[in-house]
Amino acid sequence: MSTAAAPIDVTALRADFPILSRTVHGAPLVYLDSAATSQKPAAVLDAMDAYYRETNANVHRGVYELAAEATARYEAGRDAVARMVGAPRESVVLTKNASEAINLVAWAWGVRTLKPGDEILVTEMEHHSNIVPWQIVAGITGATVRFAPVTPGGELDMDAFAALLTERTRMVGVVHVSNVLGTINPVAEITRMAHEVGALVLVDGSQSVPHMPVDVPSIGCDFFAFTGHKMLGPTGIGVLVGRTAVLEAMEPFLGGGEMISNVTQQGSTWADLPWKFEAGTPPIAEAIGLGAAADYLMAVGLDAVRAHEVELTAHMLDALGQVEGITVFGPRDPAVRGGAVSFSLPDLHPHDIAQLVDQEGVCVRAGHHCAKPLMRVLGVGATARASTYLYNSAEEIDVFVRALGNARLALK
Amino acid sequence: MSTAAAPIDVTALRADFPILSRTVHGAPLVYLDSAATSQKPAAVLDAMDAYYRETNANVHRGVYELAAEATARYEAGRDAVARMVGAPRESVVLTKNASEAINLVAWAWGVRTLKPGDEILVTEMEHHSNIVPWQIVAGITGATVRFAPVTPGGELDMDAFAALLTERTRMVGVVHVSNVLGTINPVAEITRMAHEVGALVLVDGSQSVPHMPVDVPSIGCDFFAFTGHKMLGPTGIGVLVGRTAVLEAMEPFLGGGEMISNVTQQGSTWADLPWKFEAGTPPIAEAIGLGAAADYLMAVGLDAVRAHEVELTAHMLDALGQVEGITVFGPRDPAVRGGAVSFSLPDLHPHDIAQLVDQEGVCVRAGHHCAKPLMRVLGVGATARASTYLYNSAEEIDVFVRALGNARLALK
Amino acid sequence: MGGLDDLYQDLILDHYRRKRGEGSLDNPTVAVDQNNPLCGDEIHLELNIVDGTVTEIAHTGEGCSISQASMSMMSEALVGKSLEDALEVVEHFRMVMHGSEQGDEDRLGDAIALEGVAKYPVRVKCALLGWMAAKDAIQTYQREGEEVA
Amino acid sequence: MGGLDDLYQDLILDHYRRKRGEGSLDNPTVAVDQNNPLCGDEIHLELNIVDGTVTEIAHTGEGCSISQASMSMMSEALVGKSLEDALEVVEHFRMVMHGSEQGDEDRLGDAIALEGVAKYPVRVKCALLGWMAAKDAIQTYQREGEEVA
Ligand SMILES: Cc1ncc(COP(=O)(O)O)c(C=O)c1O
Ligand SMILES: Cc1ncc(COP(=O)(O)O)c(C=O)c1O
Repeated sequence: MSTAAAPIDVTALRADFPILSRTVHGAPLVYLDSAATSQKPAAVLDAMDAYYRETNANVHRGVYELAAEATARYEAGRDAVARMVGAPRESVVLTKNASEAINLVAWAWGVRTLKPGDEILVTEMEHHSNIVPWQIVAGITGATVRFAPVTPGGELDMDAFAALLTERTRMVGVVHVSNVLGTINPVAEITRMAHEVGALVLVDGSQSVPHMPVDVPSIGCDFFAFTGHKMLGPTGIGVLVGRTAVLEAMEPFLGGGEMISNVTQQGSTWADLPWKFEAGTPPIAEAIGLGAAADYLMAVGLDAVRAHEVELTAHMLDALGQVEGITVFGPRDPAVRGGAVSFSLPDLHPHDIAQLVDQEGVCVRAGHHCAKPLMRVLGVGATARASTYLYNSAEEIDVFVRALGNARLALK
Repeated sequence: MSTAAAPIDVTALRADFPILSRTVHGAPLVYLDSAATSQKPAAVLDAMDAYYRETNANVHRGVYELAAEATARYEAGRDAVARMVGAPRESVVLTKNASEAINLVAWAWGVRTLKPGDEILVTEMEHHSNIVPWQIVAGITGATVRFAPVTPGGELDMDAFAALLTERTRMVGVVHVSNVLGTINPVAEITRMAHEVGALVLVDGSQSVPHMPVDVPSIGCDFFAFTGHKMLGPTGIGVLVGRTAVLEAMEPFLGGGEMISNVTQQGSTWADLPWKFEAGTPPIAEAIGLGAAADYLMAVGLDAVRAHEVELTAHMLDALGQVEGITVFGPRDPAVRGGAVSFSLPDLHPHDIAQLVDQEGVCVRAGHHCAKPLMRVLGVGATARASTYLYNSAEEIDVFVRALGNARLALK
Repeated sequence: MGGLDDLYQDLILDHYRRKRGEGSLDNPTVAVDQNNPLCGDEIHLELNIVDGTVTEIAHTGEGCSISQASMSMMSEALVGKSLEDALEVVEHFRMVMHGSEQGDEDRLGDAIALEGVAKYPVRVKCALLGWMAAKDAIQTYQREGEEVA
Repeated sequence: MGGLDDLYQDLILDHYRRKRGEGSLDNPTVAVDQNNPLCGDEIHLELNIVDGTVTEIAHTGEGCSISQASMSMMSEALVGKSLEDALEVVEHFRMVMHGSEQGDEDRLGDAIALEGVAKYPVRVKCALLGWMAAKDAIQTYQREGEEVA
């Protein structure tokens, strides 16, 4: 990864994203919901389209030219992703989304390992995808899910976390960057602490990998999950990076084609990593699209992406801070947080905010953001959330904040 | 579905498939590997591309216009699939491929239900995807996997099947159409027999749904799985159709966003069908592509697709039958079988066949076709397989059989 | 507000600003909680039922303008109705929201103003929240009645 | 055969048609089975090892022209080598197949003819099958030797 990438030229870069020239209700699209899903550059769409039009075939087993080309493009997609997060290719397992990546660990490892008395420790700021799989597997095995609390400032309470981390803890699940609060968690330190008590660590990097340089091996965690559609890639693909030794020791999850070495009526043996965890026809076009997305992000430079985000987040926090009566959740320093900014107004429900600013072309999210336990901690049912990405400009934030003012007047 | 569809005009229809105009090693592409994956019409690629370029957003929760459009297109994809197989929309669960659909049942139902002494009965002609998940879950629960034998003619031995079906049988897994033999199994009768002993039935329709009219409710089975990429759709999507009452009674599989009703630290409740089984951001573009594929097939008419396949299969069996020393596997009557034709030659290994005919532009598969237990029954390590679809012509079969003759001479 | 006249009509905003039925009953015949899984809103609904008739309705909880206005309108529409009629009106409103029936003002009262919400599938959930709670409450009452009998 | 001259050279076809080392040993020092997960081919390999040197190699099993020819060439290349040298040659052959080393005829013998297979990733598995079996056999022998010691 380049360490001194050129700053992002938003105007030039926006031309790469076909959707950004569309209008909504007659107004230019102002897309501020990249924490839910990102838009896609033409390079990603073209890579997938070209695959289908030129060399579509099933991968890995075909002898003929078409199949060899398809396999090469598919595995090159994996290589690009591996390069982006600094992980060896055999540790990069392709799934259908981040949720499946986490469930893979919960089911394949958890169902076979957990016992009554064992604990899984997650945080109150987890996305449902890093809570519900553990609840389900705890329900099957008799293990218990515990929640490390969040401080009023929206950070993980590290003392409370340390107190909850015991010899009973078998797995720690922690989000790298919160999709609600923007909080960046100290995942390397958490990993160190968890390993001291012998627990494994799964980091949910769905909101970090798209937005900042991430070197998975240097975190030291056992599992690291993220998702394609939030990082300029297509839907239908996610990633689980595992420590090779941990993946080697694990029994497989989904069974089927591709993941076997031999199958007999008496039993089966497994393929090498990473294919051991990839059953059935994989998301071929999606891996190719994700590879193109990773290449695009590396070409722009993840440092530049992050620097742009810090700038936009500073502007967002400033502009929203001036709205009367607003509550903004999460850390206030843009340098230590991600770009998802949640807020609430005393007199305007998030649904109405989202509906009304949409009339001026602005897309923001309203709801619990798949983090209901966190909503309860924050004392709200729902929040509105604006989130930026490399293609957003400060002017768009101004359009949004103006629309927010208009919305408020409309329902006064 | 139309019952008297017009016969397929292959020349006209081929223009819908961009890849079919490419050459391989200087020869026109002759794609005879649709049992592995099908080619895609432009209508499918355009539907996905348009989604990304016009209205990409995450589905189900967004209030803004873009998200509403995305949700409508996504759910319309489900509706088209539901229409194609005659199933109510709430019974149509979207997965990442057929393998995941089968694993969903094996894990979500099997891990919670099976006990030592319980049996899962599959057939010797199953694809690994309908064997390995059961072996894995049997390994976890102590249940046993049994295999119903295949006759020398390549059909399911129904007497032996009946004898293996006992009060201990909790689940029957059976392939609708074999991807190796082409055999069409009597799945309605099998379901009736299985239900008599109180077993559930999972039908693997990966090779039937793309190729013939299939009305899932009239089979009566509890689960029916198939896969998008073999029916003109994209990679990254599959389908599990379940009987509504059975799905209602089941606990969920993957946990995460989308599939919940409420999440608290103490526990969670589930969304309505079908979303209860769809965790995380779904394969949105893929569902839209699959919907376009289903619409395309319904417009051509599944009866016409089937009639064309019977014609091509008759020609294939005739032409291959004249090759000296050849062994053709599976039923000989094209009217009672699917279009995948496996064969072997005494003097030419399948790998060499596939490699050599590829030089003349012909794509056929060589290997165990993810059916190693069946290979053992057939007494071979691997076979070559040619499989057709609605875009193939009789002339292409002739090109292939000529190329096969040349291959034989080359390695003489 | 441009094209949102359907959603933010005066009558709807009036119910949103001055909610009918907001509050609690002393000793309700039946009470239920309902949550909107799409946004996290949670409401609490209480009914008094006397001789097979809904005599009083009260509600508390959070929600957007549509869900709050709809709940207010529902409170007016169902009070005084027999359980059977109330369930029938709920079903009619559900059909209207799904675009399968034309709204009947005689049965819906002010809630007829919500007819345009059908064009906004996400907001349909909001509009239905209170009505589904009412259905749940009545059916809970009927089931428990049967259990006692 | 057009562009396939790399795969189907005369020398390769000669080994395919007249396999060196085909058959079984009476009382082999070590024997292993290996299967090619991509096509289902299964082979059986037997080695005699005397004083740390591979003295005899025999094999049976099915396979395509490449895997059979490669096994035949391997049998010639490894006979007479010390275990260490044999493992080193196997590793060199593997590197050649992955395109990371240039083939060395002194070490590979006729197997140098397989160099062009590197351009066909799927067939690389075929070419490697016998060599990986040989590595497995030698390492199995070394491990069991250690266990005895
Ligand atoms: C009969 C059969 N079942 C299951 C599958 C698995 O489908 P997928 O690889 O899309 O999961 C296939 C195709 O490979 C098949 O032919
Ligand atoms: C922090 C976090 N984790 C997990 C997910 C789940 O990702 P997906 O829906 O792609 O599985 C998301 C996004 O929704 C997220 O923001």
